[in-house]
Amino acid sequence: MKRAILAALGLATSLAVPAAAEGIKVGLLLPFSGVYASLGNEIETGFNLGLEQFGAETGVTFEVVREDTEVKPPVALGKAKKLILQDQVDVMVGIVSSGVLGAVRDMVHGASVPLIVANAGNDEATGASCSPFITRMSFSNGQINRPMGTWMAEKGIKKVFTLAPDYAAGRQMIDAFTETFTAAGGEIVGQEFTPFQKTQDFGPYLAQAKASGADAVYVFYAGGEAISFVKQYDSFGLKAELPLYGSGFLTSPLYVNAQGEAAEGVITALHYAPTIDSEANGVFVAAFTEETGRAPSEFAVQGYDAARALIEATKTGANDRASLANALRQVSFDGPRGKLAIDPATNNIIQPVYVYETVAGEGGLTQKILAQLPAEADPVNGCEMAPVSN
Amino acid sequence: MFRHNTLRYVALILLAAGALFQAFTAEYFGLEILTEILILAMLVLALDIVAGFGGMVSLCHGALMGGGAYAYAIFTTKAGIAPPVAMAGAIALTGAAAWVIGAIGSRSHGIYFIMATLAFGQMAYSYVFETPIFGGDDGLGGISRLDLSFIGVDLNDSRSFALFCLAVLGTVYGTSVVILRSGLGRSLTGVMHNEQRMRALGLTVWRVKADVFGLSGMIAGLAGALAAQHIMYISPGLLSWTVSGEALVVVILGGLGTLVGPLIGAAAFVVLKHELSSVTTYWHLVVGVILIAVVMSRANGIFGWIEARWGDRLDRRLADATRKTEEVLTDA
Amino acid sequence: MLETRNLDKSFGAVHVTRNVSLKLERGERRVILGPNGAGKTTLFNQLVGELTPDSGSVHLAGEDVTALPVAKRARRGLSRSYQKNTLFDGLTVEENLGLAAAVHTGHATRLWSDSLSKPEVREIVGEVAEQVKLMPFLHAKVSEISYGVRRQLEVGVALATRPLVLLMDEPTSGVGPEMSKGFHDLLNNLPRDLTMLIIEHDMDLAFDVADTITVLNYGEVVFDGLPEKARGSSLLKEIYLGSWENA
Amino acid sequence: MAHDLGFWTLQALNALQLSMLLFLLSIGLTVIFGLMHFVNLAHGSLYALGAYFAASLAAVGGYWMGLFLAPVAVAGVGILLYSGLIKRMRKSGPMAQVLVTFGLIFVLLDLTRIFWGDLALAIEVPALLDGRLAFLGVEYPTYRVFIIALGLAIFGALAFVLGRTQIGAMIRAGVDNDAMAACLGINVERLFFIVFCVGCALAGLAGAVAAPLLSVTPDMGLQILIPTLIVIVIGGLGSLKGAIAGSLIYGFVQTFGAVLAPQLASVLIYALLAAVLVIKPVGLFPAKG
Repeated sequence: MKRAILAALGLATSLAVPAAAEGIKVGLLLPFSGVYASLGNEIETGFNLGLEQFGAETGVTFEVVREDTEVKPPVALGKAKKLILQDQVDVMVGIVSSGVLGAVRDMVHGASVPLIVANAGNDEATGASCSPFITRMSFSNGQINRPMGTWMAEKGIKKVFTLAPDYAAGRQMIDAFTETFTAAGGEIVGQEFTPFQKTQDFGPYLAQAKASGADAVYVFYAGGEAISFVKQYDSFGLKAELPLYGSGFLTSPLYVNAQGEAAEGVITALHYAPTIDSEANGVFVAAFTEETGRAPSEFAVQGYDAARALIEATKTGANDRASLANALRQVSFDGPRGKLAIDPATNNIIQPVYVYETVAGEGGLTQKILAQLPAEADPVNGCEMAPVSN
Repeated sequence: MFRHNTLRYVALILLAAGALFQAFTAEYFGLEILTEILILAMLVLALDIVAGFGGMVSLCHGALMGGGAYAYAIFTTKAGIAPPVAMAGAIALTGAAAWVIGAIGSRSHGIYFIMATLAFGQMAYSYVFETPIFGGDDGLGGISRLDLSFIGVDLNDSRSFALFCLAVLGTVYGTSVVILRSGLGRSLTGVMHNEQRMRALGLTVWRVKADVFGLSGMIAGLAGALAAQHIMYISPGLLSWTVSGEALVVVILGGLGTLVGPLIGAAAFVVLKHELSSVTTYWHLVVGVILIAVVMSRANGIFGWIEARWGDRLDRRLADATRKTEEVLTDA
Repeated sequence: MLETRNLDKSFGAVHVTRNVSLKLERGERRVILGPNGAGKTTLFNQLVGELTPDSGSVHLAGEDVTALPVAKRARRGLSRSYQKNTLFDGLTVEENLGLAAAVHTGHATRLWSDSLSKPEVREIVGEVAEQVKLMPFLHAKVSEISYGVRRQLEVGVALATRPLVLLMDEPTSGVGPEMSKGFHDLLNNLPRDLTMLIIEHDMDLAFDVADTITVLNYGEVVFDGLPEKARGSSLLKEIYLGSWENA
Repeated sequence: MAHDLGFWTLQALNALQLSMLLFLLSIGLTVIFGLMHFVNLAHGSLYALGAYFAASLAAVGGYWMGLFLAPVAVAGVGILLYSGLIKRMRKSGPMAQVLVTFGLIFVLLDLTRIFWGDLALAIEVPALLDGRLAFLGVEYPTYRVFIIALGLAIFGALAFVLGRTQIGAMIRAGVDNDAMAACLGINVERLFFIVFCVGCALAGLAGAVAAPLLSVTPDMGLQILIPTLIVIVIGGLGSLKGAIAGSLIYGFVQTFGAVLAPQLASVLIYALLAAVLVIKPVGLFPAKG
């Protein structure tokens, strides 16, 4: 298989290792158009901020080539090939959608180019189809939902109705929650998956949730769907009788103000909230706010930490594809999110998860942290990795 | 009925020369773009056959191509069928699907036909999007290319693959010309000009439409199977109606019903898209403005415009020259 | 050869065909006369299947074809021309005839060979072009020939399906009297075994070709018989010419 | 899951609410088609523009200002489009017009991105329409009741205008046969212009009404386009009756499909459309026979 891919890349004949220079060429592969354009911009802003902030700590300089994935896996794969073969980048950073990550996975693995994942959370990327070249600095779908099942059960919630868009990420998030929630004695009284990116009116599903006899509703939605969902949930008057919980993308700082009052009181769990009280986060929030005029989101911090991880890796002297891949796997630092490390078994990030409630603050909605749940490594999920040989 | 004139031959030779030059000199990304153009060219040829010569403006050709891509991917990765057989299967499948769509749509005309094809295309899109075996929104990967090592060609090499696609496109073009010049092709043109009369002459009109739509669907399916092999990864976006819309834009930009024009359109569109998207993320805006400008100019696309200006003149001069030569020869 | 039995058709309150029964023998040349709005073209449309009658039946060569669609009736030998030119405008005269001949010979749906290059198609095209005097125009496009020649082609296309029965809807419509005469000579020279039903507006011209005459008025057959009798019929003159003058 | 009557009432209201939103969009599109014989594919983009105008205006002068002025603003865009593009395309045939409006989709989509950015916007529901109403044994969001009422009111008003007024008679004559209408001394060009602007205003109104319910994103126009086209094709192009019937069919099939057969919900509506086209190729209630 690997031979075939290498051959397909034309690498078999031209396995030229990029000339080792003091500069490192970074391919930034993000959506700048399409439904996730705002996420791509947020990550890029964070990434550039990270380079600015920590760039002085390393001797190398970075040259960034950015490519637009348009959130289309085939387009993204074409762009990734271009970055690897034509631009000969040393490392790639980015990838928002899991579909795109799935598409480029074999490619980066086959070409032995290190990739720092700055968003896409599909569990397999650091599970069954993990790669020593793919290091994830964002999150995995299971990771951010698993602790919430236990936490909600401990809070005395017995019956939950779940809702999520019908695609791989939606199912993984809900499955992870369901697993720990039922293990802790909870019961799932109803589960619906709504057509992904085609559902604008959640009315029919909300009526089902209401009729299900649940104590609470647990959902995963993001972007435009999250805005519509939270507003419609509130307009049906469900928030009072049926508290709304979810993974934190539901009330991301990126668009929580579009949800307005409807988002107040929603309790969600995520690996980052801009109100985390730490020095590192203070610095990051201040820098980001100065740049954009608003609080950073989890996407921004993922870009920021991806840049930081890259710089940390170069500090070890890594300067080409293989050495960077090795160094990235051993990165650990204290960032805005708290203490971060890479799990050597899967290359996934290990990070704390924060449970927060969206509340009214001075300048709009803000996040009140209710609990910090300890960092846990994901299960290995069939990941087998050979070390990268230099 | 399709006719070649001098201008069309000249354009074809120039296009082929350009493609060959690119195929032998370009680097990796240039080859990728070339292959993208060649595959899009097959799709727009398929669309031009039905829209330009049969008046059937289809908004499901993207879905047909996507169907071919998915069929090939499923056959090879899930069912373990050998790539050549899988390709044939994918082509047969999309051909059959297109035949049914053509048969059902044969009673509808104009905007209703467009809407009917849109409905079928979107139906396929939704089905693929929501069926787990197709990988949903994430798509399918691990698609392998045809193995031509028995004739010493390694299609995993970008250059070989581009040349292979060029050869396939040449065959498709030749086949299209044969189809359009056949009895069926003539009848199709007759139906486009005057459906009522063709029926009164005893032609089973719906069969002609369905047959041609089926053939066109086979070409779209072939383009899809090649697209799947090219990218080696597919996602439901391939089946979206906007792909069909873009294909239609290419046909119109190039010149509806000229067969050569859409080829030029495909090349222009892909190059424009890549050049613009490297400059701005708002490249759709520019493409939209160009489309509006071309349509408003009332020319039949780029090639139609050239043909209207120089096509006849070129033919007349050539005819004059031939006559003179003949006169000289007979005198002597 | 062609027969209708009690054909009846209404559009809402308008009764366009009233209990029409006609019978054409093989080789018979019948002209249908009648004022504007008498239901002549509507009758044609029912004969070829473009309209479905409310009641009654159509028989072709002894078989009931009432339930058959247009194309199937045509393939059984029923061909028609239209009052308004219904040609393939972008194509040449030869291609127009060729399309019809290809349908008749079964080459119209063949995938790998050009129908126009087939000898049997070429033979029909040549014959028909001779019959309707189109030889000089074979390679001209429809848009390049005169109106009168187009009327000839209109009939030629219908003839090129080699029909048993040829229905012609005012073949001389819009052509001057001089040309009309030539047109009728042309019709008279067609093979004697071809059954023809012709709608004609001008009575005098009708007598040039007709073996028999049918007169329609308000969708009803008011006269059916030999031309000599029609010429003398005062009833006919009153109805036909009366409405003619009023029109 | 067994459900009580209240559940089904709630779902019926949801279906009705979706239908009314689609009706506001489809009526403009279908009458423009009936009169001018072309399908304005950019109709969805005008809906998105309506939502964006409403969001911007609401930020300045509150919800009601957005609701009333957004349709006016979109009608203004309609005037520009009509005099700049559509009018010149009158004689170019339907295909060219469809393509011009397809190009417009691209242009308008990127223009909204340039002016308003990629981030989703939102409008707050005004205090008057906030909260819920209790009736028929269920509690239903007031704003959704408002949408249903507004849709019905517009339907009533249009039925009156088309059926009982002189301009309505002119429009009906134009839909029936525009050459004839011109002969009768109707200024057809002027009629086209008015109908086009009103159609655009209704699309803008639909956008402004939908904005507080959904989120305002650049691709909302593209998302709504296909459902709107399905509505008018099922209903039959050019008729008010067709638009309302198509909207109701779509709303109910979509809503109850999601509840009763979630796996089939999205394929269901396309299958229905295909079935309609097979049985009645011109839709259920076409304007012309």
